[in-house]
Amino acid sequence: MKTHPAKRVEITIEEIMETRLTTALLKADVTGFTVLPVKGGSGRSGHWTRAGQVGRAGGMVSVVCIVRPDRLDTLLEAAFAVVEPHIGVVSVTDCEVLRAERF
Amino acid sequence: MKTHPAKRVEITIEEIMETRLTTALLKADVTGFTVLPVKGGSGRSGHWTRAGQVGRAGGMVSVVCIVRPDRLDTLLEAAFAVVEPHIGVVSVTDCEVLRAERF
Amino acid sequence: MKTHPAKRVEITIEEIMETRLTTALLKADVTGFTVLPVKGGSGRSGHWTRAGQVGRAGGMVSVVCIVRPDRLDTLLEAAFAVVEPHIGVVSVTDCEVLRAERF
Amino acid sequence: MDLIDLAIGNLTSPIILSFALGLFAALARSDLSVPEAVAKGMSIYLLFAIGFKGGVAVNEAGFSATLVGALVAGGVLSAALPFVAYLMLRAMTKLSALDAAAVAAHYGSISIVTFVAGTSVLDSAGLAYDGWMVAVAAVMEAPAILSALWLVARSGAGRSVDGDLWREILLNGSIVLLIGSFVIGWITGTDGLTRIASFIVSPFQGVLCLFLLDMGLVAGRGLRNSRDVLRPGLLAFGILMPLIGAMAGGVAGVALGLGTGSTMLFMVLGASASYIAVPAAMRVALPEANPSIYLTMSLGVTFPFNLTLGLAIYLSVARLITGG
Amino acid sequence: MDLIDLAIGNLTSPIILSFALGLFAALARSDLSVPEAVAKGMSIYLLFAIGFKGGVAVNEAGFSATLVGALVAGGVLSAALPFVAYLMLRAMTKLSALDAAAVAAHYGSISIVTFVAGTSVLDSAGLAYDGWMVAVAAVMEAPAILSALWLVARSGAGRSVDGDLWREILLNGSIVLLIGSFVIGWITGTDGLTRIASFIVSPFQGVLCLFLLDMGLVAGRGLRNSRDVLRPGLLAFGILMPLIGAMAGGVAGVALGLGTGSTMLFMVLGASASYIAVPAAMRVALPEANPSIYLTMSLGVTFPFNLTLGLAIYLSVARLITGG
Amino acid sequence: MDLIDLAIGNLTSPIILSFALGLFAALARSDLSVPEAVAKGMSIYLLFAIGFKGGVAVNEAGFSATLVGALVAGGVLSAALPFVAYLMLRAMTKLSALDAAAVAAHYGSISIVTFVAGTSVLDSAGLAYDGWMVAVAAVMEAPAILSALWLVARSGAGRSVDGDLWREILLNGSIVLLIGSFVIGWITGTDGLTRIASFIVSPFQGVLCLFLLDMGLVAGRGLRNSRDVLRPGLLAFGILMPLIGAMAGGVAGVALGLGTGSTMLFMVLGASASYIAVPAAMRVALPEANPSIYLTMSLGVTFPFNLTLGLAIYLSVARLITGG
Ligand SMILES: Nc1ncnc2c1ncn2[C@@H]1O[C@H](COP(=O)(O)O)[C@@H](O)[C@H]1O
Ligand SMILES: Nc1ncnc2c1ncn2[C@@H]1O[C@H](COP(=O)(O)O)[C@@H](O)[C@H]1O
Ligand SMILES: Nc1ncnc2c1ncn2[C@@H]1O[C@H](COP(=O)(O)O)[C@@H](O)[C@H]1O
Ligand code: NA
Ligand code: NA
Ligand code: NA
Repeated sequence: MKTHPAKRVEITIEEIMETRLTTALLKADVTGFTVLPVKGGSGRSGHWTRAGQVGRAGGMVSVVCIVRPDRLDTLLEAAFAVVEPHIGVVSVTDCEVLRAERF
Repeated sequence: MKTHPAKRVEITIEEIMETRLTTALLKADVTGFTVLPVKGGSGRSGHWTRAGQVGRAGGMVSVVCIVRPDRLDTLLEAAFAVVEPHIGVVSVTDCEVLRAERF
Repeated sequence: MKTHPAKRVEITIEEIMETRLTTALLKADVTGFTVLPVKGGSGRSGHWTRAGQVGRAGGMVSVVCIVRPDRLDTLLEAAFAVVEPHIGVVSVTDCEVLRAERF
Repeated sequence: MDLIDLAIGNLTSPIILSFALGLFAALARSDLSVPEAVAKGMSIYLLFAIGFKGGVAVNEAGFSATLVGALVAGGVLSAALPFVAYLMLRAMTKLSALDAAAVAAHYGSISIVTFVAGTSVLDSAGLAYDGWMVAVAAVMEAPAILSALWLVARSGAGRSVDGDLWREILLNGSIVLLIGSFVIGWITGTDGLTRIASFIVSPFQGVLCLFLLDMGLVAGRGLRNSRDVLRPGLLAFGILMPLIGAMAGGVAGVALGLGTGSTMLFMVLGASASYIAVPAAMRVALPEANPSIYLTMSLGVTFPFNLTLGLAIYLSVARLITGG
Repeated sequence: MDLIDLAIGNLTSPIILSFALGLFAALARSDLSVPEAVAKGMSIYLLFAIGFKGGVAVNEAGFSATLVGALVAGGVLSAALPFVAYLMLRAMTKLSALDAAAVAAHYGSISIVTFVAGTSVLDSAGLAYDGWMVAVAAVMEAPAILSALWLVARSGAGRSVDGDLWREILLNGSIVLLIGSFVIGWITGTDGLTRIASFIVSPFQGVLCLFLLDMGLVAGRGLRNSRDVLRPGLLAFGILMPLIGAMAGGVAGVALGLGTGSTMLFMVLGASASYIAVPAAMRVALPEANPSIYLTMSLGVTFPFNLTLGLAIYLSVARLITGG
Repeated sequence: MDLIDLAIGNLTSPIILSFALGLFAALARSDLSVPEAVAKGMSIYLLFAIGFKGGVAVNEAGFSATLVGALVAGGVLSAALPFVAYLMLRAMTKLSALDAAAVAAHYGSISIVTFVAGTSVLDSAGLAYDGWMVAVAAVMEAPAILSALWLVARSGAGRSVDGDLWREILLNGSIVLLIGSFVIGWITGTDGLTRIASFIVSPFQGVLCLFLLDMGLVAGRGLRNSRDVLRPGLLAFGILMPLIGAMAGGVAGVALGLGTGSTMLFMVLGASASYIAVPAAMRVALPEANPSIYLTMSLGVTFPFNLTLGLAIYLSVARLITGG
């Protein structure tokens, strides 16, 4: 089938920062994204798991955005401003999408 | 280690369509996939979150299929037939897999 | 923005093997990873869903590791030793990351 | 006076205040939220309890011709109301035929939580009602969907209802659980009830509070995200339609010779709009319809209206027309 | 007659009907489902409650030599039954040695929900049982796993049991919670029970209903996905083996001089097959064994059999052999 | 003797033993775990119940000047304690200014579960307390955060508190739920309580047991992962600081002329350290501070100390200083 090149950006960030990140994305006109729950993980700030946690301080979420290649830089700048002082990981992958008109 | 090229297809679709999609995939002989829960998201049809939702109308899931490159088109066609009138996103990434005989 | 090449490894493995896998990763000095919950899936060992399950025998998790390209082989070897006799899928994608010093 | 007293009594009950708290928290953008799994767990509990208790009541009171009449009347009401709603929507709003049909389906069907809140108002007022009204509720879930699909099919849009969709509509989780627990209650009767009463009877009102807290949160979040949907015409429909549905339910109740309590519940069923079964069916069958319209109408407008003012009105009217 | 009455009484109890509802919903492919977190929450509740009540009973009745004897007998039974099961499976079915050993492990171990359902049948019948039978249940969880691993090791397959696996087997969540709450109940006694009785005693049967609804859903889904696994030989084994296990449990009960209630529970423990602890252990230790075989057997065949017919049979037999 | 008896009585209560069980299971690396959704559900239940009951008590006892005084005193205490904590941390440990301020915020704020455990100790001792102490608890959640941010701002680090952060602090879920249900209880009074008492009163202690089991699991997991954080200086602080906070609370209680029960609760509020609201605020406002330090201190050291020994000490002292 006919596919179109795009970029898949995956931002793993603290759950408490989720709204700030998505607000920043929407402000930068990145209106399409999907938020995945995260069960646990490990990084420089140690090992953690969501099990039994009541508070929101301990968790992360993974925000996946698929964008047209020419929108990538806007997205990364918006995301970076939020993520910068925080823990979290931003990765970008090349991908192909169906229905390019949606992006 | 020895790896083999494959395609990673990620289909984000409404939860109510999950069974229809997976049935279509199985019918097209795509028997390997993993379904990830989705917490929330945003798109042309607005912003949503799973929090506190009782019904299934409001949510999405993300179906990840890894297939041999030559099976990609079959997969996309099967998926597209289900996704087409619905909201949702289909993306394809090149990847490498271990244990190619499994795909 | 300035990005740096890296590898995104996604290991879908039985939930009961999660600790063994992450222990193996940490031993191989792969200290950064994120564990995503999985809702269901299908493979050669059949179709399954997490819904209503009390035990841990039935589920899987998806472990995502982003590593510097030169660390890939160490990671794959560590992961493979755990995954090998088990069901599960390992895939590797090229990606770009911000803040390369973190990896 | 009676009506105002009733309304105030209702508005200051823990369950309505819990709903208000949720609504406030969401509108004030507090991060308060009930986990999805807990909300679903509470909904399973409520459906199981309400179904079971209904079944036990039938076991005790026995099967009656009125029950059959009520089931038929419920089915007819559910199938008919979408036509009324559709015509009103086309007249009062600018919704497309598709969106109008989708919204109409919700108003023919029912909201089981509104029903439960209605029984709770009756309990406070010391009024009895027939246990099998819960079976009427179950019967009213689906027919409205078919009417709406027929409305759409007539206009050439929409997709055909395949076997899978039929199954999804008729065997959706809440119908199966409600009817299933009704049957279990029917079979086991008072004996069965005694064994699990301290689970399904005593804590019921409390669970309902927390569930309504969650409904308030979800409704508030929906309203925040869909403010622009709420044009005056739609808003007026969202308040007028339940009154019409209640009237129809009241007529059915009186025609069947039901008591005040059951007549009031029939009005509540007519007045309430689905927010679980129908939205899911619409997503599958009418993917082109805009979900934020029908969800906002059902959960953001009509549900709060019924809960806060509607229930008091319906009870007053039911008393009037049944002489209760 | 007694047996048939018992069976009918059992079959029409809310808990069994709830299980049947779940089974029906899953087989009819309804979308009814209990969230994983809620199912786990209920299982934690049930383990905590049953363990606690058992501990309180021991606190009251005091420690006895019989208790020690029962613990030992339970351990031996759990370790021995897999050998019987293995031989039967090799004779009756075409399972490989590996798969046979994996299935056998499940039948030596126990299902705590079956145990709980057994106590519920006893309660209905007005029969007492020793509180510490729950400790026997805990003791019987693990030994069967070791027997199965030994069976596999003998044939050269399988992997060695490392420290991690030992810990996982002996400290798995349900054992720790069951024994832990047993000890808490033992320490706090009736005083402690009074404080939390309206949480762990009164709503217990009701929670059990919803939990069994979920078990029915899971079992039904499993059966749908694994129909082809169910060859006649396996099916026969799934019904024969619990009867043999029950017999062994009954012999232990009589030998120890237990009362009718406790003897019946010993039979239930012998008859029941694990569906939580053992499957997890098998996945780690015998990854090459086919999970759909052992899960289908344990949850899809033996669990429903025990629940519906088994319990009534075991109670009748227990009455007979203890003269109760 | 009194103190020792109290301590033993407390240590052998089901709730403390449940906490100990969780701690043991986590430290022994059992896979026992409570799903996140269930833990959150229980926390919503506890907040709702405790708030509601407090409101009902105020409805009955009426509004009093003492209540206002207590609210003010609570706010001042919460704002002041972080300064004490900060100075102590800088003197006793090698924490950076940033980390010290973050930890200090936790100790000015409060832990509602410790408060609830305190009321449970009072109930066992047959001592009354003022229902509005729960409002004092709510008031004490946030001021400490502002003090800590001020401490950081003074040293030039940290970020400015924007509107979003203000809202997150003041409208965080637990504050909204606690105050909201307090208001609901206040409005509905004993009438409302009667309707939901079998949900929010009777099962309360039991839910608290399971919740503390989970807290034990989480605390134990935290301790395992952050052993290296626990230098002697920090450990000493984690035990000394609650005693100082309790003292301050006790002074406030006596100054306001509160009874023994309320004074003890004021001490508990002073002594307890936040583990929900403050950590979340710190993550947003002071992302450079090390979370494992403040979480380990609050949940791993001070919470267990308060629960096991602290409560008994505070009650003894409260009796002494109020002559109760
Ligand atoms: N290399 C990585 N790959 C995947 N996820 C990571 C990686 N590094 C960190 N993370 C995630 O980000 C969280 C915070 O990382 P850190 O800031 O390194 O503590 C971790 O707990 C993981 O969930
Ligand atoms: N560009 C995108 N990247 C990632 N997820 C998306 C994107 N667009 C849409 N989605 C997901 O698909 C859902 C429906 O999208 P839409 O059809 O645009 O409303 C959204 O709520 C998101 O979860
Ligand atoms: N090709 C695939 N793509 C994505 N996930 C897969 C694939 N194959 C298997 N899986 C996942 O791995 C699990 C076990 O696979 P299997 O070992 O083939 O039974 C499945 O239930 C899926 O969750
Ligand atoms: Na209606
Ligand atoms: Na057994
Ligand atoms: Na404090």
